Amino acid sequence: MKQDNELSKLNQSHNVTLVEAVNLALNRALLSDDTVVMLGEDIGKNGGVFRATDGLQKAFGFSRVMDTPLAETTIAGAAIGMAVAGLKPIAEIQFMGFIYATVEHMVCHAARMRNRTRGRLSCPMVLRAPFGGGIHAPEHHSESTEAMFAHIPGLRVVIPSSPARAYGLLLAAINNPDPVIFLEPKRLYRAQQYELIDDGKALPLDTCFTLREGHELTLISWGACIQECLVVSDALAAEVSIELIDVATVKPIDFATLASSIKKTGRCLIVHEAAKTCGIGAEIAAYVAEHLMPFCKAPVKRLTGFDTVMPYFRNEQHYMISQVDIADAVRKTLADSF
Amino acid sequence: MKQDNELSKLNQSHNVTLVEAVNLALNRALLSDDTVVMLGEDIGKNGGVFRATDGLQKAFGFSRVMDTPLAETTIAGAAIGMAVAGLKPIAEIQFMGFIYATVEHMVCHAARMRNRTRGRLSCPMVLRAPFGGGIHAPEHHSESTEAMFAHIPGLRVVIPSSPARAYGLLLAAINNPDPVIFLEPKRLYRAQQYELIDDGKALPLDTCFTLREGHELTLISWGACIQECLVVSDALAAEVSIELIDVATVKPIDFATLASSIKKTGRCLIVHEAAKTCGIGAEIAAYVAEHLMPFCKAPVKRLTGFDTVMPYFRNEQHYMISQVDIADAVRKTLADSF
Amino acid sequence: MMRHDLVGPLQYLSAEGEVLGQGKLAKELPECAADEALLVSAYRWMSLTRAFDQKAVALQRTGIIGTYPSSLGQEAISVACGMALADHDCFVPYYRDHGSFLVRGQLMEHLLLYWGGDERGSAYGPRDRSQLDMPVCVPIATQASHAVGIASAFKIQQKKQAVLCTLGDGASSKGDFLEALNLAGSWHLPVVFVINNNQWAISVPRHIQSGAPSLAQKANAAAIPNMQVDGNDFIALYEVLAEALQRARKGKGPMVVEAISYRLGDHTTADDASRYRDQEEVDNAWKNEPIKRLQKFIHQQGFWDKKAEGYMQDELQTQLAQAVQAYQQIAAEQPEAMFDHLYETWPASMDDQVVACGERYLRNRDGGVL
Amino acid sequence: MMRHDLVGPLQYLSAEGEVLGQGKLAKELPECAADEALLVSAYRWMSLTRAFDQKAVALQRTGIIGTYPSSLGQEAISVACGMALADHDCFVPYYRDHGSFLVRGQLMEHLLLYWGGDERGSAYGPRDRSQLDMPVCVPIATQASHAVGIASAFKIQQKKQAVLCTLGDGASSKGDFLEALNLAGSWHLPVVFVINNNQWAISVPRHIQSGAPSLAQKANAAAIPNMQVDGNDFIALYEVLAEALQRARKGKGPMVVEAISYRLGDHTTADDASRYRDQEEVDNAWKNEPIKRLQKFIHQQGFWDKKAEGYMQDELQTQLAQAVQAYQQIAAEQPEAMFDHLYETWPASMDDQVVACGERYLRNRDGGVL
Ligand SMILES: Cc1ncc(C[n+]2csc(CCOP(=O)(O)OP(=O)(O)O)c2C)c(N)n1
Ligand SMILES: Cc1ncc(C[n+]2csc(CCOP(=O)(O)OP(=O)(O)O)c2C)c(N)n1
Ligand SMILES: [Mg+2]
Ligand SMILES: [Mg+2]
Repeated sequence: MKQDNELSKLNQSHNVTLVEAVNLALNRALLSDDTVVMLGEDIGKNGGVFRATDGLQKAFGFSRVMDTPLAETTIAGAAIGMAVAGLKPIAEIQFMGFIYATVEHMVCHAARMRNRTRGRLSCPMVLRAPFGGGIHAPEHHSESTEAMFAHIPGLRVVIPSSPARAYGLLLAAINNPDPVIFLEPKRLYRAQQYELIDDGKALPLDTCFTLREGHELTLISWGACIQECLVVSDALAAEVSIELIDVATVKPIDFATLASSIKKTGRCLIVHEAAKTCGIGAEIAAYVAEHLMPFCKAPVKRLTGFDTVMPYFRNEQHYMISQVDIADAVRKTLADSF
Repeated sequence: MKQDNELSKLNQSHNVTLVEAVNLALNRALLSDDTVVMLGEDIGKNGGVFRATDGLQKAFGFSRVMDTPLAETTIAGAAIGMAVAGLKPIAEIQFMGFIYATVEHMVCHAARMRNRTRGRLSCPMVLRAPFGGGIHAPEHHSESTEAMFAHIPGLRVVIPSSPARAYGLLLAAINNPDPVIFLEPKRLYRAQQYELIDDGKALPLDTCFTLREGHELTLISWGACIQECLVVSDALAAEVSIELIDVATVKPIDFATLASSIKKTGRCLIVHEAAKTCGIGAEIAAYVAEHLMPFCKAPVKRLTGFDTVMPYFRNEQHYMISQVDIADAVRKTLADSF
Repeated sequence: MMRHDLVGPLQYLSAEGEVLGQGKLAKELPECAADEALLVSAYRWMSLTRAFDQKAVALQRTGIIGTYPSSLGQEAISVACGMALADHDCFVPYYRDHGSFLVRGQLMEHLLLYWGGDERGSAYGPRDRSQLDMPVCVPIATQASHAVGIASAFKIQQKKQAVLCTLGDGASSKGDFLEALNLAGSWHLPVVFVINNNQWAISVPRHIQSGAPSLAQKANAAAIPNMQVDGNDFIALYEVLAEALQRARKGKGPMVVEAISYRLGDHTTADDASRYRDQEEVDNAWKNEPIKRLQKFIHQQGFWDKKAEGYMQDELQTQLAQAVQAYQQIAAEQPEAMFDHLYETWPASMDDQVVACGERYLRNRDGGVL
Repeated sequence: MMRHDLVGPLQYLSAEGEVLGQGKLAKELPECAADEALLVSAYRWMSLTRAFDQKAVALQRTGIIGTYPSSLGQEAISVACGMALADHDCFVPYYRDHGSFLVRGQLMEHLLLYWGGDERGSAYGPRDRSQLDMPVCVPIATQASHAVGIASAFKIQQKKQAVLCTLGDGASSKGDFLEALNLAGSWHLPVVFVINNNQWAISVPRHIQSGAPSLAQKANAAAIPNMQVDGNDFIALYEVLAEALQRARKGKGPMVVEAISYRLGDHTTADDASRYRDQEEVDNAWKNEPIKRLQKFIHQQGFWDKKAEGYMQDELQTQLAQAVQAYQQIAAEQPEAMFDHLYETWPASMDDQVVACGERYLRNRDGGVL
């Protein structure tokens, strides 16, 4: 371990953006665990197209931070091999829109290696990808298809929504002995700065984070939409008492936390950018339909992306969900109370 | 067009299994439309590992029924090119467990070609695959991941549950000007024989089929589970009046039919073999939670596969859904009435 | 008469536009080198491509279009592809083929429309509307699979048409391309693959993409004829591509051409190449850039002079100005347009989403209020 | 001393076990051909493999195991792979490598367990428990990606260990393999790919898989040394694989070996090859089968005789009988076992599914009643 590494900012406090928090967590993991390696396109000298891996190859060398040929199938498949062989690979897919070539390996192997061998082999890998829209990007650079992976048994899907959670959840994903798909809301990469202490402390997976307490409506979201949800929760505070929950680990979902909140508030609004049909929102709403109907004071509401291809950026805003849309959905849910 | 084709059994009535109905529909399509072509692994001389394409290469030649190298990515990608170029390709994936290498092409191109070019180009292709468990098959031969594709805007996902619907829906899928994922419940391939007239008549897509009328509980399913649902609906007829609906087109879902039934019965049980989280059942249950709560006389119930890797065949039955399980879920739903 | 025995890339002209090998011109050069009309129009197209790239980069800087991938230094490749194609052939591009699009008759305002984030940029296609050139393809190498599909359609339809598919050096690492080569070889398809080896895949240098000395040799896996060509030498490129396409149309099967070039600009306007490569390397590459080379040659041949150059440059600028104006006059689509071409047969169950889309638009139109 | 200049597959023995080329044995044959212990144990392993295949097919017919892919006729390849591997190397198989598994020290009852539909068949691994041989891989060619990942882990960990990855002729068409070759070449990885070219991919003949005369030449795309070997000639296979693995361990990079064989049986017990290939072709292929060839050679060398043969056959049958008995005594797992190894850190939210699984079991245990 290079303890003398200039990048080491251990236990110091930093004012960082979400993408800088990702960089800190990666640096911390590489420093503290020799078995951690990274692979992906442009993650070396270029530091990733969003600079998430900035400086890491310089600090840890090519054998720890590997630029790959342009081949996502192999990035995922080789990471699986590395994980089986005792490393903890962190593979980067440059944008979620290019993650589809990894599906066969993630579904057939990453998700099954432990089960297939009854624990003889395992696959402690992280597949990172920036996801979501709203950054005026070209075609295929705005995908939110977390639900495709959430449907797959054996995978975990984790999505941070702040620098602190990016840091703590990424460390947790790297330490987790099973495969984790870690999706970073690129719209938030540079949105705000937060104080963060690089203490190497991981946050818990499989747990929701309650960001605002309230008793009239449970507002459920994850990823970039959390920022709009926070604004709306505060702006409407006088009008309605909102409990805002960041699901964070969208597979497996921490239903206990969601259920106790909905039992309390009796109302539930789920907000996500991804297409509606079979999204994570469907699973949460279905859970309510199965287990919480007697507690419901209003219909469950989903405010989601449409079941259409996200428009190119000129009309992208017509697809995206705004604070206004969320506030409107909150009010509608209250108005529709039984 | 080879009108003299020996395979031509036009307008005759046949007593056929589901896989034979698929074969009849493919033969009919190849006969009546020169632009229809097929490609896949082992679909030629061997007639497909399930014989769905039996005799077709002999009758129509290699240029209409093409054996491909072993490369699913290319099977899907080349089919897209053929479709853009004016053919109507029907690509076969040997088992749904091997469909994952096609995801990038189906999501990024098949689903988007029309939208991307504002109608200048389109992608009238069918991607066929046998799916589902219960045939004592090796690892990866029992997948039911229809929800992964149902989540994707621009795709249609169609699943027959009888020889008649296999014939009529496959013809509809082939005629449809957009891409269709056509999943064939292999457990039913040879389950029963039905009278079928090879009249070339397509059935409607985007429409549910109500197989039993009833007023106390709406039983919703698709694919192989429909057979158990039929048995249970009849067996419990004295006990409870079940309305059984075969969703058939699981994307886009015909909610109008489902809603009017649930409004009538006030109870809804969804049965599917696929893993529970973010399955098609979640979308249907979510729809109820959003729009039909006031009509519900009982909680929505999902009886599904578990969120785990399907066990190898020795313990497969512990994962599969039986008539007994369905009957039990029906009774529980009634018992749980508010 | 193509030189398959060749060691190293085929090249006729030096960086200075001098004929290599000094023998009698007629002997040394292929026919096309004597075709004044061809070379002059090639020179015009290459000049237009460069001017268009410069303009597009400027428009991105001022927020009038979005992220843009300049083809600076690779104009000979895209123009040679466009000119070697017959109207009825099919062009399957990636995203750095602006020159080919222009030669194929696509309008500059439509190219700007695409890079300006409007789907209608891909709605018009080439001059020959009957032809189905594919749109820009962003997912790397996936276009190669479509190319073999279209080629096999041509074969099935017994059309004497060929497909030309472009890709980058990075793309040559992706399975889609490698599988497509295998199918092209196995089914003997009328398709020509052109690898624009511009030495970089964003920040990843050529040597990381493959341990092989050439990218053309990837075709050996499928026993497909292949060769390297100097991507800055229009004459060499045109000769090779025209013959490769002719072979394909005649049913003689596929071919792979590696065009050796250099990406003189950033990967896109979103990239900063100075992070990962030395300016010195770029400066050296400038010495081989393709436009100056062809210009000097047509000068020497008496096909071109200062006056013509002056006229042309003015003309290009006028064309560009008009195109930009035309582009800026195209109003955005309605919000609901996102549903118009999703399905040809509309599913009634999606009506409410169209309504919701309209409501969302009205709600947010003027910024909206919480 | 490997013959890279070779035209056609490397072969030392004729189908009749005669030394080709007639010169003095020492001159003609590699060292291993004089290694009595090696050849005798190879012959035993190959004989055991064939006996195991026969038994497994019989067990499938009587419903005691499920669908099974016999390696009939390909025993020399799987046994040579197993014997060339050092304990600390890593074996990355596909699904037709029973011989390799046996040589690596996996128990026959565990192989039967896997093909009997029980995950525990992959739970035990090779003799050297410290080694991480991969389990049977069903999704074609995906194991090639894992192989390069493991090889690069060995390189990063500075272990002098190699990876041997097997695949079929059909698998050589899939992008995973082609991309993996490219990475192996680019990163100079310690991995050896062995293509068991048994001429068929279920019903698809070799010539449809690729237009290339050899499959070994796919490695040319990545500039990886490659050669064809007679897959029925154990001596040739062992020499080549042992040397290739040694090269890899020494950091000299990857290699691709195409072993030319023939699938004498059906693809699996679920297949009926008579639908798509002529018996005559199969009969001819039988003349080249590998076991008889090696047997004749070790006879001639005085390493083996009728008596030894008799002993061995009896011994194999006893071993097999014991293995089948052991397999049949292994009770199925509990229903809830389907959750035991899904996640190492168990998500509480899934508890209710475990309960539901137990209830589903009880409900259906005795057929259940409606
Ligand atoms: C499948 C996929 N992966 C990653 C990307 C992101 N990306 C866009 S361009 C590019 C580099 C392509 O390099 P090359 O093929 O050499 O073409 P060039 O841009 O140099 O012309 C990458 C990695 C993508 N568009 N598609
Ligand atoms: C990705 C994938 N596609 C299809 C299949 C179905 N399948 C199983 S074996 C096989 C043929 C494989 O042939 P080859 O690679 O030559 O190996 P062999 O069985 O001949 O040893 C096919 C198509 C699969 N298992 N995986
Ligand atoms: Mg490049
Ligand atoms: Mg084979």
